[in-house]
Amino acid sequence: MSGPPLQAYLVLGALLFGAGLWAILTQRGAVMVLMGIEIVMNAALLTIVAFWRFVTPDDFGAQVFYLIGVTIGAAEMAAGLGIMLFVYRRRRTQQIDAFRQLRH
Amino acid sequence: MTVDPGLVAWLVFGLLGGISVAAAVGMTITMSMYRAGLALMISFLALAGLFFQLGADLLGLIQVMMNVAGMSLMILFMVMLMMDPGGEMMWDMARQMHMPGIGAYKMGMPPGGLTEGETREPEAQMMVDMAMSTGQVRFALPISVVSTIVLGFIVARPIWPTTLSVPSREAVDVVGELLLSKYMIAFEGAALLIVSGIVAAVMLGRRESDDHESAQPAIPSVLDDPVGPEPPGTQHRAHTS
Amino acid sequence: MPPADLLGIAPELWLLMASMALLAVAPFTRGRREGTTTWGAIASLLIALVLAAPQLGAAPQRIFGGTYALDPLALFVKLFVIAAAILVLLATRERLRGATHAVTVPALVLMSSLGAMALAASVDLVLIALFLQVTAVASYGLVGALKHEPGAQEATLKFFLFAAATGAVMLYGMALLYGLTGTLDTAVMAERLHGSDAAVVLVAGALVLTGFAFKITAVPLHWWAPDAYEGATAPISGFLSVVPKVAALTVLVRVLFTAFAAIPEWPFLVAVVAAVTMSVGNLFALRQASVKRLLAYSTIAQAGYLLMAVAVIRLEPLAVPAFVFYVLAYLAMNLPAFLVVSIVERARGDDRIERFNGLADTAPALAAAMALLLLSLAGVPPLVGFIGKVALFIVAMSGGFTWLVVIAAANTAISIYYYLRIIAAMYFDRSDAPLETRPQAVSTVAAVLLGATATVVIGIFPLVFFGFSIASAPIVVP
Amino acid sequence: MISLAIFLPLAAGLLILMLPERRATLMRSIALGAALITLGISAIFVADVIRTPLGGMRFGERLDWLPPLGSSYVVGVDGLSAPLMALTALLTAAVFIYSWRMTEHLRAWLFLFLVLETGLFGVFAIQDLLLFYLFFEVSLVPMYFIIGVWGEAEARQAALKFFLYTRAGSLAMLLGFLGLYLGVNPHTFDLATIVAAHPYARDALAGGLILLALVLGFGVKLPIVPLHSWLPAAHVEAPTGGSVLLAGVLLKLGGYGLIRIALPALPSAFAAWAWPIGIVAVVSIVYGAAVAFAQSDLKRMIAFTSVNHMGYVLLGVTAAAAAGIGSAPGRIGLDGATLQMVSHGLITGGLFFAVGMLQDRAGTRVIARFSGLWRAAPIYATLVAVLFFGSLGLPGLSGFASEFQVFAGALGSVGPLAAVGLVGVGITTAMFLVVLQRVFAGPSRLPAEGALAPGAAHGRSVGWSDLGRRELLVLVPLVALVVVIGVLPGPLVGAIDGATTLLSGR
Amino acid sequence: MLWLVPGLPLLVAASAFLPQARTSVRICAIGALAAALAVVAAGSGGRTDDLPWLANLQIGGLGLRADQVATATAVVVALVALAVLGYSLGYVERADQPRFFGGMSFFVGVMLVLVLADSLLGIFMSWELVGAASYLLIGFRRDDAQAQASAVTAFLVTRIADLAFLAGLAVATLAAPGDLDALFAWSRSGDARVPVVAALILVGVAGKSAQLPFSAWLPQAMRGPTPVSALLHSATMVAAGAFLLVRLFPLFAATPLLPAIVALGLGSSLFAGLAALAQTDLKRVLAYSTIGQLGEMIAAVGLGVPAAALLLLFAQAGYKAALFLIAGRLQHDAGTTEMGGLREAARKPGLAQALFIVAGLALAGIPISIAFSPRDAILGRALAIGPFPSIALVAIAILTAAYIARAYRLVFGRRLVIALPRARSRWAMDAAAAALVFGVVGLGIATSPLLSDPLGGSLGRAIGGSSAPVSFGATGLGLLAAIIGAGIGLRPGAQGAPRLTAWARGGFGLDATLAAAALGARAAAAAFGRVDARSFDPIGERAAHAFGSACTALGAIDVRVFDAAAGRVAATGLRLFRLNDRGDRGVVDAGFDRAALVLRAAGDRWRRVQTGLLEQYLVAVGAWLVVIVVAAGAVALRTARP
Repeated sequence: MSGPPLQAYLVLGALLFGAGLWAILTQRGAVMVLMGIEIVMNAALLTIVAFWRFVTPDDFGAQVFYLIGVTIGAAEMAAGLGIMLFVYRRRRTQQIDAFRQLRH
Repeated sequence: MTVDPGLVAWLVFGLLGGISVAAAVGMTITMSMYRAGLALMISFLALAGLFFQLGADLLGLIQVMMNVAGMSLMILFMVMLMMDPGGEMMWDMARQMHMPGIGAYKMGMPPGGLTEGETREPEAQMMVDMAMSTGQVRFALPISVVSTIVLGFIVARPIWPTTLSVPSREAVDVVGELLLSKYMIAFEGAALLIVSGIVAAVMLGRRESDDHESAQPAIPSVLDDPVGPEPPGTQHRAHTS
Repeated sequence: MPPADLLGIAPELWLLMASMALLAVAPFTRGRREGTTTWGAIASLLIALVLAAPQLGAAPQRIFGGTYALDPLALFVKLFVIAAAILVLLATRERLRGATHAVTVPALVLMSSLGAMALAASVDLVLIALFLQVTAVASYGLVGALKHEPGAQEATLKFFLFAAATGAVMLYGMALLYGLTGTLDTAVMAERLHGSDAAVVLVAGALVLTGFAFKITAVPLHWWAPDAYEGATAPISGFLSVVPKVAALTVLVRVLFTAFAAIPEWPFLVAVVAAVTMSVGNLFALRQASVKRLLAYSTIAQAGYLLMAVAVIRLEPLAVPAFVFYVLAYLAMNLPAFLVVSIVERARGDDRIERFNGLADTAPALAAAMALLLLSLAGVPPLVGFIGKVALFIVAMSGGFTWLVVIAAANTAISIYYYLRIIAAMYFDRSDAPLETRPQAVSTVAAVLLGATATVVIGIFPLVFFGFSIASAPIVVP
Repeated sequence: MISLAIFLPLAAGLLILMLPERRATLMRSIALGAALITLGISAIFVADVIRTPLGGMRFGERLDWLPPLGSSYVVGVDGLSAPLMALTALLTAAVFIYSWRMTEHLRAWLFLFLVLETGLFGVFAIQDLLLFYLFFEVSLVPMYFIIGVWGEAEARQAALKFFLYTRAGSLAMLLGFLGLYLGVNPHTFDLATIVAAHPYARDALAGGLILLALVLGFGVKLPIVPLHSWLPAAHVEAPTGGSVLLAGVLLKLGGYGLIRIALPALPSAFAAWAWPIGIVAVVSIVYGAAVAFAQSDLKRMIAFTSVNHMGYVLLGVTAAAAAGIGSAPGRIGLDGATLQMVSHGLITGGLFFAVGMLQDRAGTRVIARFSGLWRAAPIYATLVAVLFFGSLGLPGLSGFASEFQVFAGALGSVGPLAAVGLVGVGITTAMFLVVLQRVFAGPSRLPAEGALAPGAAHGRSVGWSDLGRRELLVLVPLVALVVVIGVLPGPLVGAIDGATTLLSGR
Repeated sequence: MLWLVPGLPLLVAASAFLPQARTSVRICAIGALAAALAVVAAGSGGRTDDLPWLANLQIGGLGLRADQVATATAVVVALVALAVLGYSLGYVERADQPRFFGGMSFFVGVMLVLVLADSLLGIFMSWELVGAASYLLIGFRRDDAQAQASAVTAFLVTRIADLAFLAGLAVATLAAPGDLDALFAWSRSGDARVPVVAALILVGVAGKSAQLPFSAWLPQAMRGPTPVSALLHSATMVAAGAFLLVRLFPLFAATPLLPAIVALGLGSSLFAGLAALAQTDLKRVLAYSTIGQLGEMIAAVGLGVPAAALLLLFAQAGYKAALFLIAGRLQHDAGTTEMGGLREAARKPGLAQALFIVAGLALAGIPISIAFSPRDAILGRALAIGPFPSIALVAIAILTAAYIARAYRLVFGRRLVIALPRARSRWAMDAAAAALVFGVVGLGIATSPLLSDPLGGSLGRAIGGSSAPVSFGATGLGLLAAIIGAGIGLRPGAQGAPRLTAWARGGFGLDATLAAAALGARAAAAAFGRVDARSFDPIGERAAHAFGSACTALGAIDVRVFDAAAGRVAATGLRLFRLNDRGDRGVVDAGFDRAALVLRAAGDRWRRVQTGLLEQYLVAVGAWLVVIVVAAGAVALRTARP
C-alpha cells in the first residue's frame, strides 16, 4: 500500500476551501471573515505543495509560490490588524453588517 | 510485524487532515473569537505536518513560523484589542436560554433580521444584536457544501499529470537560488508588500486624538437614514411605524 | 542574471527606493513642509519616466527567467500609471491638506502604482498574485486616508475583505492551474492547457479571473467598488478606478492572450461578462445622488466597454490597440472627473449632485471641463471617448460579437442620462453658494483642465495616439 | 475652401469666448460676420453646382485622419450639399440678426450657434462615415444647451428628451455605419468606396438589419412617426433661434443621411424594404398633418407640420429606392426630397421666426388668443401668409416645386402610398387656412400688451407694432427665397439632379 | 413677348406691396390689363420657348401658346376683367382699393397664364394660383368672419379636388413630359394610364367648376365682394374647369370617359337649376345659375361639341358677369342681396332693370346674344345622340328660364322703371355693367352670321370634336323651353313644397354635408391629437412597462437569492414607482418620458440590490463561485461519460 496519492491532498484542499468559504459567508465578525480567508488561502497553498510533490518535484517554483502566498497572507493580516483597529476604534464594532451606510 | 509505510502515511494523513479540517470547521462554530483563533492555529499546524509528510520540510518550517506563529498571533492580538462579542458570556446565555443548534449558529440572525423600516419587539432586536452569524446561513450552506463536493469530485479524478519521481535537490538551495535569480522580482515585491501592509496598518491603526469624539454608534440608528438619494415622492419609503 | 535585466526594471527599482525614502522622510514633513512628499513623489515619478525611456522601441523580451515582460504593452501601462499617479498626487495634496496622514499618502500612491506597473508586466503566476496584492494592500491606507470621514472605515473594511477574499480564491485557482500544467509561466501554459481536462481548466480559469475581475470591477465582483469609491475621497476613488483597474485588465489581456489562447470558449464568456458589467453599471448609475457613487458605477460600465476588446483580443488584430486607446481615453476623461468632484467636495462639503448646481456660473472653466469629461465618458464626439468607443465597437463587431456591440450601444444611449444630470445641474440650475475655488486648488484645476484639453485634442486629432496605441500593442509571447 | 467654411465659425466662436463680456457688440459682429462669410462661401458653392451640375464632388480636400480605422477627412460639395450648406449659413446669420439685442449669456449663445454651424457644415461636406457621425453628433450638444439654458419652463426636460432620443437614434446609426464599414474589404469608412463596393448586395438579412439601423438613426432625426415625440417638446421649449435651426437644418440631417448614405450604399436592401418604409413615410405625412391640426399652440403646430413635411422627404427617398436611383421616378423623387429639405428649411425657419416675433409681442402663442392680427401688423400678416401658402404647397412657392416632384416620383413607383400621402396635403391645407383665418382675419382681438410671459424672449417687449427693420431683415430674405425657388426652381433642381444622378457612383 | 400678357398684371400685383405705389395701383391695374389685351390680340398664334421650370428629366417647361382657343379666351377674360375693374372703381372703398386691385391683378395674371399655358404643369400651377387668388378675394373683407369661412371652404374644396388633379398631373408628367402636344400624342398611344389621368383631371375640373359633388363652395363664395363674384365666380375662374376640358379635349376624347362627363355636367346642371329656383338671395341664384351653365358646357364637351362649350363660356362670361354687376349695384344701395330686400333699391330709377332684362334674356336662351347658337348646337347634338341628354337639356332650359324670371319678378316686380342714374359716384358701376351687356348683345348681333355655324368655323376646327348641324328643331325646342320656363318663373307663388324648397335652398343638403364633413375632419384631427398625446404614448409606455416587468421578473429571482431586506426595499421601490407613475400620468404625457421614467425607476429599484451589506456581497461572490464550480462539475461529468 502506497501512501496517500495526490487526489487525497486535493480533496483535503477542497474541504478546507469549503470550510473557509463557509466561514467567509456566515461569520458576522470581520476578524472571523478574515480567518476564513486565511483558511481558503491555506487550502490553496496545500494544493500547490501537493502538486509540487506529485507533478513537478523538480520545479521549485511551486515552493516560491508558497512562500509568496504566505507573505501575501501575512501582509493581509498585518494590514487587517490595522484596519480592524481603525474600524473598531471609530465605530466600536467589527461586525460587518454594521457597515451599511454606503449603499444603493 | 512490519508496518506498511503506506498505511502509516495514510494514518498520518488522515489524522492531520482530519485535524485541519475539523479545526477549520470548529473555528466557525465556536462563539468565542479567541477560541476561533486557537482553532485556526491548530489547523495551520496540522497543515505544517502535512507539508513535512509531503517532503516539503522548508515549507513546513515556514508554515510553523509564519502562519502559526506570526499570523495567529496577529489574530489573537486583534481579538484581544477588541471586545469579544462571543466568549463565555454568550456561551452561558445560550445554554441558559436552551437555544438549539450548533455553537455560534444557535444565535443565528433571525429571518429578516436586518430589514429596515419595521418596528421590532425589543427581544427580537436583542436577538439581532446578539446574533453570531449573518443572515446568509441559508445561502452559505448550499453554496459551501455544493462547491466543496463538486470541487472535491473534480479534483479527485485521475486527470493530473503526476510523476513518480521524487525531488532530487535540496529545497533550501534551490529556493534560495530561485529567489535571487528568476524570482528576484518576487522577492523584492514581497518586501514591498510587507512594507506597504505595515504602512497601511500603522497609518490606519494609529490612535488619533479625535478617536472617541467622533465614534459613531455601533449599529446605525434606524432613524438616521444614511441614504441620500431618493426618487421624488419616496420620502415616506421606510420608517413608517 | 544579466545586468540588462536589472536595467529593464530600473524604473520599478527606482520607484521602490523612492517610496521607501519618502516613507522615511514623511514624519519630518508635517506642517509647513507638507507638500514635500508630494512633490518628491511627483519628481520620482518623472525620473522613473526618464528611466523608462530607453525601453521605448526596444524589442519585446522577457527577463528574469521569463517571469517579467518588457514589451510595449507593459511599457504603455508603466507610462499610463505614472501619468495617472501624477494627476492623483496633484489633487491629493490639496484635498487632504491638513489631514493627519497626508504626508504618507504619496508614498502609498507610489507603492500602489508600483504594484500596478509590475502587475502589468508580470508573466509568472507568482508575480501576478503578488503584485495584485501589492496594489491592493497599498490602497487600503489610501481609502481610509481621511480617517475622520464617516464613510472611511466602512469603505476600507469592505475593500479590504473583498480584496483578501478574492485574492485567496484566486490563489486556489492558480494552484489548480499549476497542477494541470506543471508551470507557473503563463506564456508556456497555453500549449499544456491544450487538451487538458476541461472542467479543471474552467474552474481554475474562472477562479483566477475572479481575482482579476475584482480589480476590474467586473460583475459579479463589482460590489465593493461603489461603496469604497463613495467612502474614499474623490482623488483616491479616481486612483482606484484607473490604476489597479487598468493594470488588472492588462494582465487579463496578457493571460487571455497567452495562457488561455487555446481555449475557444473564453471570448464568449468574457463577452457575457462585458455585457452584464456595462448594463449593471449603467442601470445602477442612473439615479445616484452621490456623484462619486455615480462615477463609480460609470467606471464599472466603462470596464464593461473595455472588456469588449478583451473578449476579441485574439480574434482581431486591432483589439489590443483599441484596448490601449480606450485605456488612454479613460485616463484622460475619468480621472479628471473625479478630481472635479474632489474640488467640489472640498469646497461645498460633500459630493451630492445638488452641490454642482450653478457651477457654470461660479466656476465656468471647471464646469466646462467637467461637461467635456462627462460627455466624453458618454462617448459624444468629437471627444476622445467617442473614438475609443468606436474602436471598441469595431473590433468587437469584427470579431463576431455584434450582439455585444448592440448592447453596448444601447448602454451608451442610456448612460447619457446620468451624465446629463450632472451637466444639467451645472448649467441649468442656480445655486447661491459660491464655489470657493481657492488658490490652493490650482494644481487640481490644472490637472482637470489638462484632462479636458486632452479629451478634446485627442478626440479631434486621434491619429498620433492611435499610432501610439498600435505601437503599444505587441505582447510578448514565448 | 470647404474647410474654411467648416471651421471659420468654430474659430470665430473661440475668439468670442476669449473676449471680455462687455464687448457685446464686437462679439455679435464677429458672429454675424462669420456666418455671413460662410454664407458667401456657400453661395459660391451653390453658384458652382448650378453652373456645372454634373461636375460631381468639387472643392474636395483629403487629409489622413485615422488611417488605422480607415477614416480620412474627405470633404466635398455637390448639388446635394451646397444648397443645404447655404441654408445653414443663411439661417444662422438670420438667428444672429434676430437675436441681436439679446444679452442673457450672450457669449455662450453666440459660441453655441457657431459650433452648431460648424457641425452642420461638417455633416454636409464630409464624405467619410466616421467623421460624418462625428459632425452629426457635434451638432447635438450645442442644441442641448441652447434648449436647456435659454428655453422655457419645461426646457430641461425637453432638452434631456431631445438629447436622449436623438442620441439613441444616432447610436443605431453608428451601428449601421460599422456594419457598412465591415462590409467592405479592406475596411474603410470612405463613403465613395463603400458605395462603389455595394456591400451586402447578396446578404439580404445583414443588409436589411443595417438598413434598419440607419433608418432608425436618420428616422429619429427626420423624424418619422413612431419616433417623433421628442420634436414637439423640443420645439415648444426651445428659444426661437434654437427652433429655427432645429427645424430648419437639424431635421435635414436625417433626410440628407438617407439620401447620401443609406440609399446609395444599400440600394438593394432599400429596394426590398421600400414599401414598409414608404408606409412609414405616408403615416408620417398624414399623421403629422392631422396632429398638427389639433394643436392649439402655434409653435407646436408648426413643429408637427415638420413631421408632415419631412414625411415627403422620406417618401421621395422611398420612391427612389423602389424604382432605382437612376430611373426617372427615382431621380425626380430624390430631387424632390432634396428640394423639399431646402424648402422646408426656408419655410419652417421663417415660420419659427414669425412665431418668435409674435411671442415677443404677445407673450403667448395660443392660437385662440389671436384674432384680426392683420389689422395690427399687415406686413407681418402678409409674410406669414406667404409662408403658410408655401407650406401648404401652393404653386409658385418653393413647397410646391418639391412636393410635386416627390409625388411624381412616388406615383411612378409606390403609387398607392403616394395617393394616400396626398391626403396629408389636404389636411395641411385645411389647417393652414383655418389658422390663417383665426389668427389674422376677423375682428381685431389681441392679447394685452405687457402680458409678457417667459416668452418675452431676450427680455424685450416690442409692443403691438408691425415688424421692425431688423425683423424684416430676418424674414424678408427667407420669404423672397421661397418665392424665387417656387417660381424658378429650375437651376437649383438642375444642380440637385446633377448630384443625384451621380449618387451611386460614376 | 407673350409673357407680357400675364406679366403686366402680375407686375402690378407685386407693386401693390410697395407703399409708394399704393394709390396708383388701380390705374396701373387697368392700364396693364388693357396693354395685356392689346398684346394678346396682337400676338395671336405665337408661342414662347419653354421655361425650364424643372431641369431634371425633360419636364415641360412653362411655355405659353397663343393659339386660337387661348387667344380668344384670353381676350374674353381680359375684357370681362376690364369691365369688372372699372366697376370696382365705384364699388370698392377707396382705402381698400390698392389691395383689391392688387389682388385682382394677381388673379387676372395667373388666369391669363392658365389660359395661355402650353403644358399641363403650367395649367395646374396657375389653376392652383387662381384658387389662392379666389381665397384672398373672397376673404377680402377681413372683418367678415363668414366671408373668411367661405373663403376657406372655397379654397379647401377646390384644393382637395385639385389633389386628384395633382396626382394625374404627376402621372402624366412622368409619362409624357413636355408640352400639350406631347400629352396628346401620349394620349393616343393607348397607355393604360391615360384614362386614369383623365379621370383624375376630371375630378379637379369638377372641383374648380363647382360640379357635383363639390358644388357647395360656390354659393358660399358669394359672401365675397360682388366684383369678385362677377369675375372669378362666374366669368373666369370657375369657368376654368370647362375651359380645361375644352383645352384637353383630345385627351378626353381618347378615353371612354365622355359619357361620364355628360352625366356629370347634366346632373350638376339639373341640380343647380332646381336649387336656384329655391333661393331667396340674388347672388346665390346667380351662383347656382353659374353651376348650371358650367354643367351645360361640360356636358357639351362630353357630347363632343367642345367648340359650343367654349362659345357658351364666352357668352356666359358676359351676361353672368353683367348680372352680378347689376346685383352689386343694387346691393350697394340696399345693403343686402336678399331679393326681398333689394326691392326698395330696385324701385329707384336706374339702368339696373333694363340691363337685368337684357342679360336675363340672354341667360334664358332667348336669341339676342351669342349664347343662343352654342346652346342650340348642344341641344342639336344631344338630339342626335339620344333621348336622355335631350330631355335633360330641355329640362335645364326650362329651369334656367324659370329661375331667372323668378328672380326678376322678386326683385323688380312688374313695374318697369328705367332712367339714367343720378348719383355720379356710381357711374363707373353702371357703365361697366352696361358695357358688358352691350358687349354681349352687340357681339351676338354683330357676329351672328359668322357664328351661325360655330362648329364649322375656324374655332371649331381648332378645337376638334364632332360637328352638329344647326337644326331648326333644336332651336325651336330651346326657345319653347325658355318661354315655358320664363312663364313659370314669372308666375307668383310657384314655389313648390316649402320643405322641398328649403332643402333645395341649401343645395340639396350639400352645404350641410360640407359643414358636417368639416366638423368631422376637425373632430378626426382632434382625435389624432389626442391619440398622439395619449393613445400613442402608451405604446412607448407599454414597451417600457414590458421592460419594467422583465426587470421585475429578473429582479424576483434576485430578490429571492438575496435577503428579505433587499426584497422588501425593492418591493417598496416598485410600489412607489407605480404610485409615481399614477401621479405623473396627468402631468407627463409623452411616451418617451414614460419610457425614461420606467428606466429611471428600474435604475432606482435595481440599485437597491446594492444593499450595502458586505455579507450579501460575499454571498454574491459565493454564488458566482458555486456557479463556476457546478458548471465545471457538469463539464467533468460530461467528459467522464463520453
